[in-house]
This record gives sequence, C-alpha cells and structure tokens, in this order.
Amino acid sequence: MTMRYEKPATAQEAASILANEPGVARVLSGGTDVLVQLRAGMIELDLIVDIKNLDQIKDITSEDGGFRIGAAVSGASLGEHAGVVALWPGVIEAFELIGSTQVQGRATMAGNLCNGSPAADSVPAMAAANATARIVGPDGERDCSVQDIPVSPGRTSLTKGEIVTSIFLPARPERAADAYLRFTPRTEMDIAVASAAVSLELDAGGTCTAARIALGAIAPTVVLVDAASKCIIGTKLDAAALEAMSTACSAACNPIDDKRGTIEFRTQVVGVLAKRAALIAYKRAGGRT
Amino acid sequence: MALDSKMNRVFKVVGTRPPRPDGVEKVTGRAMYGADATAPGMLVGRILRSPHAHAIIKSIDVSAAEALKGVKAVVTAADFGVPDDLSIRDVQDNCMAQGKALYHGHAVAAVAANTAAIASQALKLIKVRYEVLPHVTDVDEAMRPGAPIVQEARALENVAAGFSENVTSQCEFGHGDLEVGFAKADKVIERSFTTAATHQGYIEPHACLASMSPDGKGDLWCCTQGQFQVRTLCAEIMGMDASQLRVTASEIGGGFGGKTTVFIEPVALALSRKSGRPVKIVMTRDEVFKATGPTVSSSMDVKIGMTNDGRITAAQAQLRYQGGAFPCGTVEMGAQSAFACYNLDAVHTVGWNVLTNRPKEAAYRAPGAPMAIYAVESVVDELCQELGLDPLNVRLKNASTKGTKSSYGPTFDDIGLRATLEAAKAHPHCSAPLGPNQGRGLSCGFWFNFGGNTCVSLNINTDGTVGITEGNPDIGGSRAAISQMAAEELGVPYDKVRTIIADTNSLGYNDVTDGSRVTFSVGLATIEAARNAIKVMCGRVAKIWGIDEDAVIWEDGCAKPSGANAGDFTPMSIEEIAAISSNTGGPIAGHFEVNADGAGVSFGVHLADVEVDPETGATKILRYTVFQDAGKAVHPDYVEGQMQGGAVQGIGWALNEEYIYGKDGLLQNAGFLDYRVPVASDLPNIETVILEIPNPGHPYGVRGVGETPIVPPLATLSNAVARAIGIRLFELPMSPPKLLKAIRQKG
Amino acid sequence: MRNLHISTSVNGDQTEFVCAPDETLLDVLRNRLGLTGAKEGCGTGDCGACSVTLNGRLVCSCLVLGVEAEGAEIGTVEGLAMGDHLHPLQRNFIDHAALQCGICTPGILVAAKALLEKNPNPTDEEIRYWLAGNLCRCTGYDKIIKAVQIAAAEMRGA
Amino acid sequence: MVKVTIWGSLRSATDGQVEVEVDARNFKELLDRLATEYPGLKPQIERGVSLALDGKIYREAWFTEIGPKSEVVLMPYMTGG
Repeated sequence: MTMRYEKPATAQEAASILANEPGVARVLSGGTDVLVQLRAGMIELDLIVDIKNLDQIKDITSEDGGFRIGAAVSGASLGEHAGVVALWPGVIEAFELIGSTQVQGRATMAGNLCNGSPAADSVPAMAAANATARIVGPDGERDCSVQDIPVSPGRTSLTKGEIVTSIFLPARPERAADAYLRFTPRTEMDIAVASAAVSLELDAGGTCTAARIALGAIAPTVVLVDAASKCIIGTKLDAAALEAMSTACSAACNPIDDKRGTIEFRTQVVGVLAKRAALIAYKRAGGRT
Repeated sequence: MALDSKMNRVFKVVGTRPPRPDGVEKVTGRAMYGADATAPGMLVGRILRSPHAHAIIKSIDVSAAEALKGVKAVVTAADFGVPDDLSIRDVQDNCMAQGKALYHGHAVAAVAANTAAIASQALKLIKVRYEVLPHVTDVDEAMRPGAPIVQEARALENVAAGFSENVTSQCEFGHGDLEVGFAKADKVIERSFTTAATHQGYIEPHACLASMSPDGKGDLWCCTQGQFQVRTLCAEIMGMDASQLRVTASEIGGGFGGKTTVFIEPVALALSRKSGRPVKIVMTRDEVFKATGPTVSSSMDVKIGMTNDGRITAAQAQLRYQGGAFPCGTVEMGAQSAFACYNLDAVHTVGWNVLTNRPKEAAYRAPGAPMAIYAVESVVDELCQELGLDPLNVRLKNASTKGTKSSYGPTFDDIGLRATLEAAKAHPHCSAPLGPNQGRGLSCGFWFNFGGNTCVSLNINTDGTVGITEGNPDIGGSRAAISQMAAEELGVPYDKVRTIIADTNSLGYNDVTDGSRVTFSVGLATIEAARNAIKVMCGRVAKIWGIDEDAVIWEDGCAKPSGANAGDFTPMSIEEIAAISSNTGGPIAGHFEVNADGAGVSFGVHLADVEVDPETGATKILRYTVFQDAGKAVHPDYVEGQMQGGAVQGIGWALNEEYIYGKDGLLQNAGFLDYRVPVASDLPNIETVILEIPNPGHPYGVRGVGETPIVPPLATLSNAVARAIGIRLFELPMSPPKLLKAIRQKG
Repeated sequence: MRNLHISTSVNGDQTEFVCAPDETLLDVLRNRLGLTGAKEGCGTGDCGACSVTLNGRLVCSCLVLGVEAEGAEIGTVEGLAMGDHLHPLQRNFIDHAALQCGICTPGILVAAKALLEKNPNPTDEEIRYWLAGNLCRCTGYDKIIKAVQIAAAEMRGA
Repeated sequence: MVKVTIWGSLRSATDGQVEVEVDARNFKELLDRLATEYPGLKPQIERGVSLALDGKIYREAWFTEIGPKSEVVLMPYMTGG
C-alpha cells in the first residue's frame, strides 16, 4: 500500500491534484464512508485528498435568505446551528439520522451526497429542499441540483478533478416546512430500507401550494416524485389526498430485493413514510389537520 | 459440598454489592485484553480465507508471498500434522482447511510479517486454485438425499435411513404414550418453525499473541473462556507436551460461549514456530462473523395436545439443527430442554444434527435450548389463545416441580419454576393496561447448568489478607463473587481478598468458563479451600494453646476455643495467626480440587409488552421483565446483569439478528451494520426479579444464572407480537418485512 | 511507503508520532502511543469501542486517519481520571455494575462524558440515543443508562 | 441391581428396552457393565455420557455411589456456553 495524503489549501489546488492523479484518488472530508471502504478493502487508493484546509469549508453562511454549508461541516456542527435547524428541520433530521453520535462528529452532507448511496439519508431531504451543490473543478466553478449528482449506486455525475465545496439550502417562504422519515429495523445505527422527504408550502388557509417529495432506497438513485406532489397540492392533506400521494410514491418505486429489505416491503413502506412525513411537514408549516 | 445445614445462615458479604476488583482497570483503559499485548520483535499474522462456500483446494502457491520483503513465515495445512483424535482433527481443520474449503471464510493460509500492511499485501500474493463444488447452507435442504455432501462418512451409527450423508447424528428422548396422550386432548396444534443462526456478538474480536522458542517451549496469550482448553487443543495440534505450552488468558471482552474453542491460536503458534518470532493475530469483525462459531440455525415441528381446562396431555417435537461444516451435539441439548418446563405424561423429542457449508457452530448461552423452547412455548401460547385460557395459569398448571419426571429422564429435585411463575403473576407488569396494537407475551425458559473441573488455591498472606488463584476467565464479574464467598467463609472484609486468574502452569486443569458454572463451581471450590485453610489455622492455634484441634472453632475471622471446656483463651485473629505462621509451621494455604456436580437446573420466566406498527411491521418493546431463580445471588448486581444481558441477546435473536446467506453460499452480512444487535435506543429498561430457591448442591445454595435468560425472549416476543396484532409468525427473526407481509396477507 | 510526522495533543500532552498515511488514529493510539484503552471492535464505525474526542467532538478513532491528528486535541479514556481521582462516570460505572466484560466501557465513558458536557441533565431516552453507537453485548444497557444518570446528577451537584 | 433409563436413540442397542438392569455400585461399574452387556451402547459411552442420579446430573464422576433404589438416567455428555 502506497497511499499518499495531501492537504491542499485551496479548492483549485485540490481540483488540480485530483485531476492530475493517474491512480485512484478520493476526497477526504469526514471520512465516514471512504475510510470504511478503505478499511474493508472495497477500494485501494493511491491518493487521498483531505479538503478540510480549504477556505470556508467548515463554515455555515447566510446567503440570499438561505444557507451555504461548507463541505466539511459535520453533522454535529450543523445540528447546533439554530438558523439552519429552523429553516430546514427535515434536512437536519435526515442528516442527523446518519450513523452514531460518533459518526455525526465527522460526517458531512457533501460526503453523504458524493458517496452515491441510494440509501443516503440526507440526499432525499436535500432534493426535496431543492438544494444545490457548488462544484469546483479543473475548469472552474459550477452549481448543480443535488438530485442530479448521484447517477447510480456508488457513482456520481462529478467529472475527474471535481469536488463539492458546499451545499446551498435556499430560502423559503413563510408557512413552509419539511420532514424526513426512514425505515430501519433498529432505531439507530442502520441503513434506510426506504425513506421519504417531503417539503411543503402552504397558503394562509392551510392549503398546500407547493410540494416536493423525494424518496430514497427504493431506486438506484434518489427519486423526486412529481406525481405524488400533485396529489397534495391544492389540498389540506386530507385522507384521500394522502392516500393518493402514498400510492403515487409506491408507484414510483424501482427497488431491489436485498439483505435489508424486499421489493414488496420497500414499495409499501415508502408510501407510509411519505404520508407520515407529509403530515409532520404540514404541521411544522402551521397547517392543522 | 451439599447445601450447608445451617440453612438460615445470615450472610455478611454474600448478597451485598461491593465494587468489582477489576473495575478501576476497566474504567481507566488499563485492563489488558487479547489485542492489547505486545512482545519485542513481534510480527503481525493475518489469515487468507476461502471466497467460496465449498471448494476443493487444488493447490496453494505461497512462493510470491514468501518472497515479499518483510514476510517472515507463511503456513498452510501442510505445516500441520494429522492428529489421531477426530475431534482434535476437526478443530485443526476448522483453523486451517485441509484439502477442502468447507465454508465462506474458511482459513486456507496465513502469513506473519513485519507490519499489517505487508501481511495484507502478502495475502494477495498467495495463489490458491479452487475447484468450486455445489454447496448447501439450509438445514432442510442439506438433509435431503442428493444434497451436496459437506463431509463424507461422518454419520454416527444411530442415524435412521433415508437422509443425506450430512445428517451426522440422531437423538431421541421422552416417555409415555403419545397416542393415548393426544387422544385425551380437546385441542391439538402442530406447527413448524425456523430460527436463523445468530452470533454471540462479543465486542472483542478474537486475538492472541504466540511465542514459540526453538527449544520447543511455547507461550500463548489470548482472550478465551478457558486457557486450559486452549492449551489442550493447541498442544495436541502442535504436537507439544502440555507442560511446554503455557497459556495465559487475557481479560476477555465477551464470550457467551463463542470463546470456548480455538480459531487462530494454533495458526499463530505455527507462524511463530516457523518464523522464530512472536506473532500476534487479531481477527477483524468480518473474520469474526465468517469464521468463528455462531449458533445453529433450526427447523422444527412441534405438536402439543391440551384439554379445555389447560392440561397438556401430550407433546412431541422434531428438531433439525445445522451446526456448520463439522459435527456437533447441540441438538441433543435442544431435544432434552424442549419440554423441560412441563410435567408431562407423554412426551417425545427427536433431534438431528446436520452438516452445511457454514462455519462450525460454537456454544452460545444455553446452546440448543432457546430455539427448541421458542417453538414449544409458541405452541403452548397458541393453544391458550385457541382455548381462551390465561397463558400464565396454564403454565402454572403444567409446570415442572419437585418430583416431576423431566422430559429428558431424571426426576426433578427442588426447582424454582412454579415460584418464578407465581412471582410473575403477582408482579404489576402482569396486569398493566395495554393500548391498541400492543400485546403482552410470556415464556418460560430452562437450562441445565454445569459444574466441572475446578481448582482453587487460597493463600493466607503474612499480613492476614487473602490471595485466591483460580482458573476461569472472568466474563462478567466472577472475581467479585469469588472474593465475596472467600470473605464470607473466612470472616474477613471483602477488600482483604484479591482473586486472580492463573495461567495454565499455576493451577491444575480447569474446565472452560461455560455452562453457567463459575460462580457455582469456583465458588464451591473457594469455600472448600477456605475451609481447608481454616482447618490449618485452627490446628496451628490449637498447638499454641496446647489444646485439641477439635476444641478450636473459627468465627468472624478468628480462631476461638470451642467453649468453656476447651479453656479460656483470647481469640486469635487471622492477622495474628498469619503473622506468626513462620513459627507455627510455615505458610498457610487452602486448596481444593474437584470435578463439581450438582449445579442445579435453572428456570426463568420473561414478560414483554410490545407495540407493532401495522403499516411497517416494526416491533417496539415497551416493557420487559425477567424473573429468575438464582439459588443465592452472591452479587445481585451481576446476577441482574446476567438476566438483563441474556434477555437483550434473546431480544436481538427474536427481532433482527440473523446470518444471511446468498444463493452463492456467501455470507452477506458479516459486520455490525447489517448483523443488527440491539442498540441502547432499541430497548426499554430491563426489569429484574431475582428469586432465591437454594440449590441443594452448593454450600450457599448458589445456582448458575448466566444462560437461562437467553432462552425465554424468543417466544416471549413472538407471543407478544401474536397477541398485539393477531398474527403469529413461525420463524425468527421477526424482521419487519416478514411481519408486514403477514399483516397484509391477513388483510 | 512514506511515513508522516505528526504533532498533536493527547489528553493535554503535546505528542509527536510518525505514521503511514493510511493508518487510523486508533492504530496510532494503540500501536504507536501505547494507549490501548480505545478498543477496535469493528473497524468500521459500527460499535463505538474506539470512541475518542477530536477537537472536542466525539468520533470513532477507527474512522479518523492518524495524519488528521496534526494540530488537533485528542481525548481518550486514559485522560478521564485526574491522577488517582476517578471521573464521576468512572466511579459510578464501577459502583453500579455498568460493566461486565468491560471492552465497550472505555468508549462508552468517553461518549457519556461528551454527552454530559453538552447536556448535563439528559433524559433516559436522550442517553439511549446518544449512546446508540456504542454497542454493549453484556449488560443489556440498563445499568449503563442508570450509572450515567447517577453520575450526571452528581456532577450537577444534585 | 441398578435400573438405568436409556435415552430413546440408544434403545436400538437395548432391544428397545427403556430401562435396563445391571449390577453396579458406582458409575464406573455401571458404564463398564452397560458396555459389556449391550455392546451397541459402547460407541456412545466412549463418545461421552452424563448420568443423572436421583435428579442430579453428573458428567464424569466414576466413583459416585449408586444406591439400590436410586434413579439412574443415562444422558448425553453436555456442554454449555
């Protein structure tokens, strides 16, 4: 094993090192995925690039009424940020479900995204929140919708040399909120068998005016289900609307049978989770059912 | 050694909760566990494992690995001999595959190198040519004629015809006329069950440090439940005299039966012999799951008949256990335990052991009993539901008691099942209200408990304090209990006693820490050793006083004249006697060596309330109470700890834990992420109620407590789920996909 | 393989070591610094036996590279007691039998200390969720939760 | 004479008898007699058996005395966890 370790000072330098590496390279931020893979022998690396020295990489900053979250902000730090917690409680609860307290001390949302797991907890929540990732690469900087980054299990749309430097959670109007639920056999320390994130906006009368519903662990990548959103927009989340939404979610599933769950189970449960998450989001947004 | 006649003895130390002697070391990180030892010049050993479930090893080319810089030794099966004893040969073959890889993860070669990185690199350079064979991992499939044969010619003489060669043994127990019994029943229920293989899940992976010197002497440091057993196995495998191999047990980070044999120790010794250097091997968690000893998986049929008023008239079970790639006897214990809780006129159990392409099972807390009793207690519970009977009253009505002819033959002496059931019945938990989708489950549990070979050396130090040397690794606070019993018997304060665990050269042979035997057997030997020391002290004092030895008695840590007739002497304390021991004949000690019997069977009753989410199949445990007879709880905190820990292992078994094999015969969940042991947030407090029905086989009435508590949770939870949602599952674990499917099928 | 030279602080002591780039902080602590209190139960962040604090955050040291310790402050179980004076958590774990085999104990103590620094008065449920990443196979957790509560009350001066 | 209860799967070695009678004063004699009089039991006795005497299980003790009225049950040799 001849893995090298680099800790560049700027994003451009990091991108350049990664772009010029002929061997296998990975970015290290929280390390809670990459070090597991390294340790388990799933990957063999020639180079690991620690991005924790980059400017603003550990910062949470206000921007256009939303928040920009650096790629090295840990779950523990993010959860202590009252502003983000108030604005996007569903994203926070999704992210905080990942791993243990110990893992939260290191894990990052950007890492969760770039790991490319279909079961990543924060990704459906970020997709529902319409979050974008800022990417720095050899050719400069670009922004990309979070849901466009994972392309298949373990793979992303990032090109060689590109790194995610921050995640942007946008502003949102009053009477809006989000929620995330996942199913795991244990209460903690588990991987989502199915998950659902729901982000809603309500009018003053409590009618849903906008909704984004994203599902996890039921397809090769996160799935945004517009058909499900349509079922609840214009409603006050009455039982019939929720039932239709739940059915639309189940219909959007393309899951696999594996050691963690069956196709049948994932398909059924994701609808239940979406329904329950929608009710939580609705209540958080000030709606009364 | 029977229970002291002074039955109403008032204990001073026994029954209290003093701090454990190894506590400070363990809370400060100083305690030395298996992986914590180092030696000068130490090499790192690593093991290459089969990627196939079943394959002939055509050839192994280690030349490239040997040539790698920093590699000091490579071993394969060719470096080991062929032991005469078949059981030893099995152990050796399990440590290093001989000709055929029998399961995914079976060791095929090992290296010792300067660093872990070099060792890992060397493993990749070993070229093994395999001829992959058809495999079988399911017990029912493995039994069928035509199944892939794991090992040939291993079946015992008593196996009936009609099975595949994988069926290695058959056993049968019971008495009475089943036909007559079932004819008397108003309701007969017959069900089939399966349980998954589970792992003990100790947090400390196996680790050892071996050092062989060129003159043939060896030292081995390892985490084990029995250093003497390790010595026996390793000495035979290595062709050494027992005297030449000293084994020291480190602190042990959990065992639960899984550290009662060897997996890496002979490999480390062989690498050390070949390299001439000390070699440390530490298993990864992946290796622990793949290549140590989980428990058996089972397939079972149970048929029970009951009258309308709840009397069991006949009971019958067939148990099929697979214990991996080598023969084992676990099913015999399951077959004997299955109906032990009940007083039955007609009972019959048949069991078969079956080979599969899985790792050889090792003992796991009450080996064989939890699954059999799960099946039985499920059918008893279903009969109660069908007949509209109270499940606790039905169990009381049928409970084994003193004089019951047990389902495995002998007639029970004093046992605590009825008292335990009565305690459960009287407990507030039993009558607490339940909400929607909630249910309360109940199950009895049983385990034999064992005694076994035990030596204790008790030395009275010159200042009157006490040193105890015993030979059983302390897996859960036994040093505290042993010190307490010595303090009790000698009449000295607890903190004047220090108990240590000896290496194999310092004491005679001690059986493994298993069978819930340590507090019972080592305690018994300690009490007797103390009595021997007391006898010596009284003798010395008698000489000083010039009176008859019988005229000196021992009370409260002092030698006293037995009465006015013996003379008027000031009592001599243990400190005074010890201080002048040089003048009175030399050092004072008490020894005791015994193969202890009379451990006394143990019963427990568990109660659980669960809530099932009908939309997801998730089961949440709301309340859990364990009732168990401890005989005499020497250190109640650690008795409760055994009850709580065992219950939670059983809860994991019932709900989520399982070995998952793919169609390719490979283990899919060899890690703590997907082998789901319960975490703290999954559980409520585990309430405990200790009963003390003295065991007539122990001077203080002690009974083993460690194993029984893993037995009832399986059925307790299954019964609770059945009552919460009106659906009974017949397989474990009751994972949410299975439960949800059943809920939806019911509609 | 080129080893790197790292300067760090462990339990308040300035410490230097060399390690390979792929070596974990756990391996460094155990094999290079002789601090074997942190245990390796899984190597994949699933058991918590290797818990330490890194710049005040609770982490699994098996999921940290040794090289990441440069300039950091690391706290291990060896730093809990002040001289011969045990931390209240340590003493209460002994007094209330919150350990059996003891292999998970160092990690649980480090994790519990981190909890009480953040939340001096946790509920049972908060303790259970905070410690969900620390597997214990012996105790069933009951006595651990109780010992943390007793220590917390004592530390609050209650 | 001592009456010994034989477990089910061994009964093929005792012509189907559940109980057999042998002349023995202790376990050693009992096992020796059983092996002599019922050679089919020998392989199991060599593999290991336990004996229950009046309800108490003995795993190995040869010289445990058996009274004429004692209940003696042959059991497989057992281990725990």
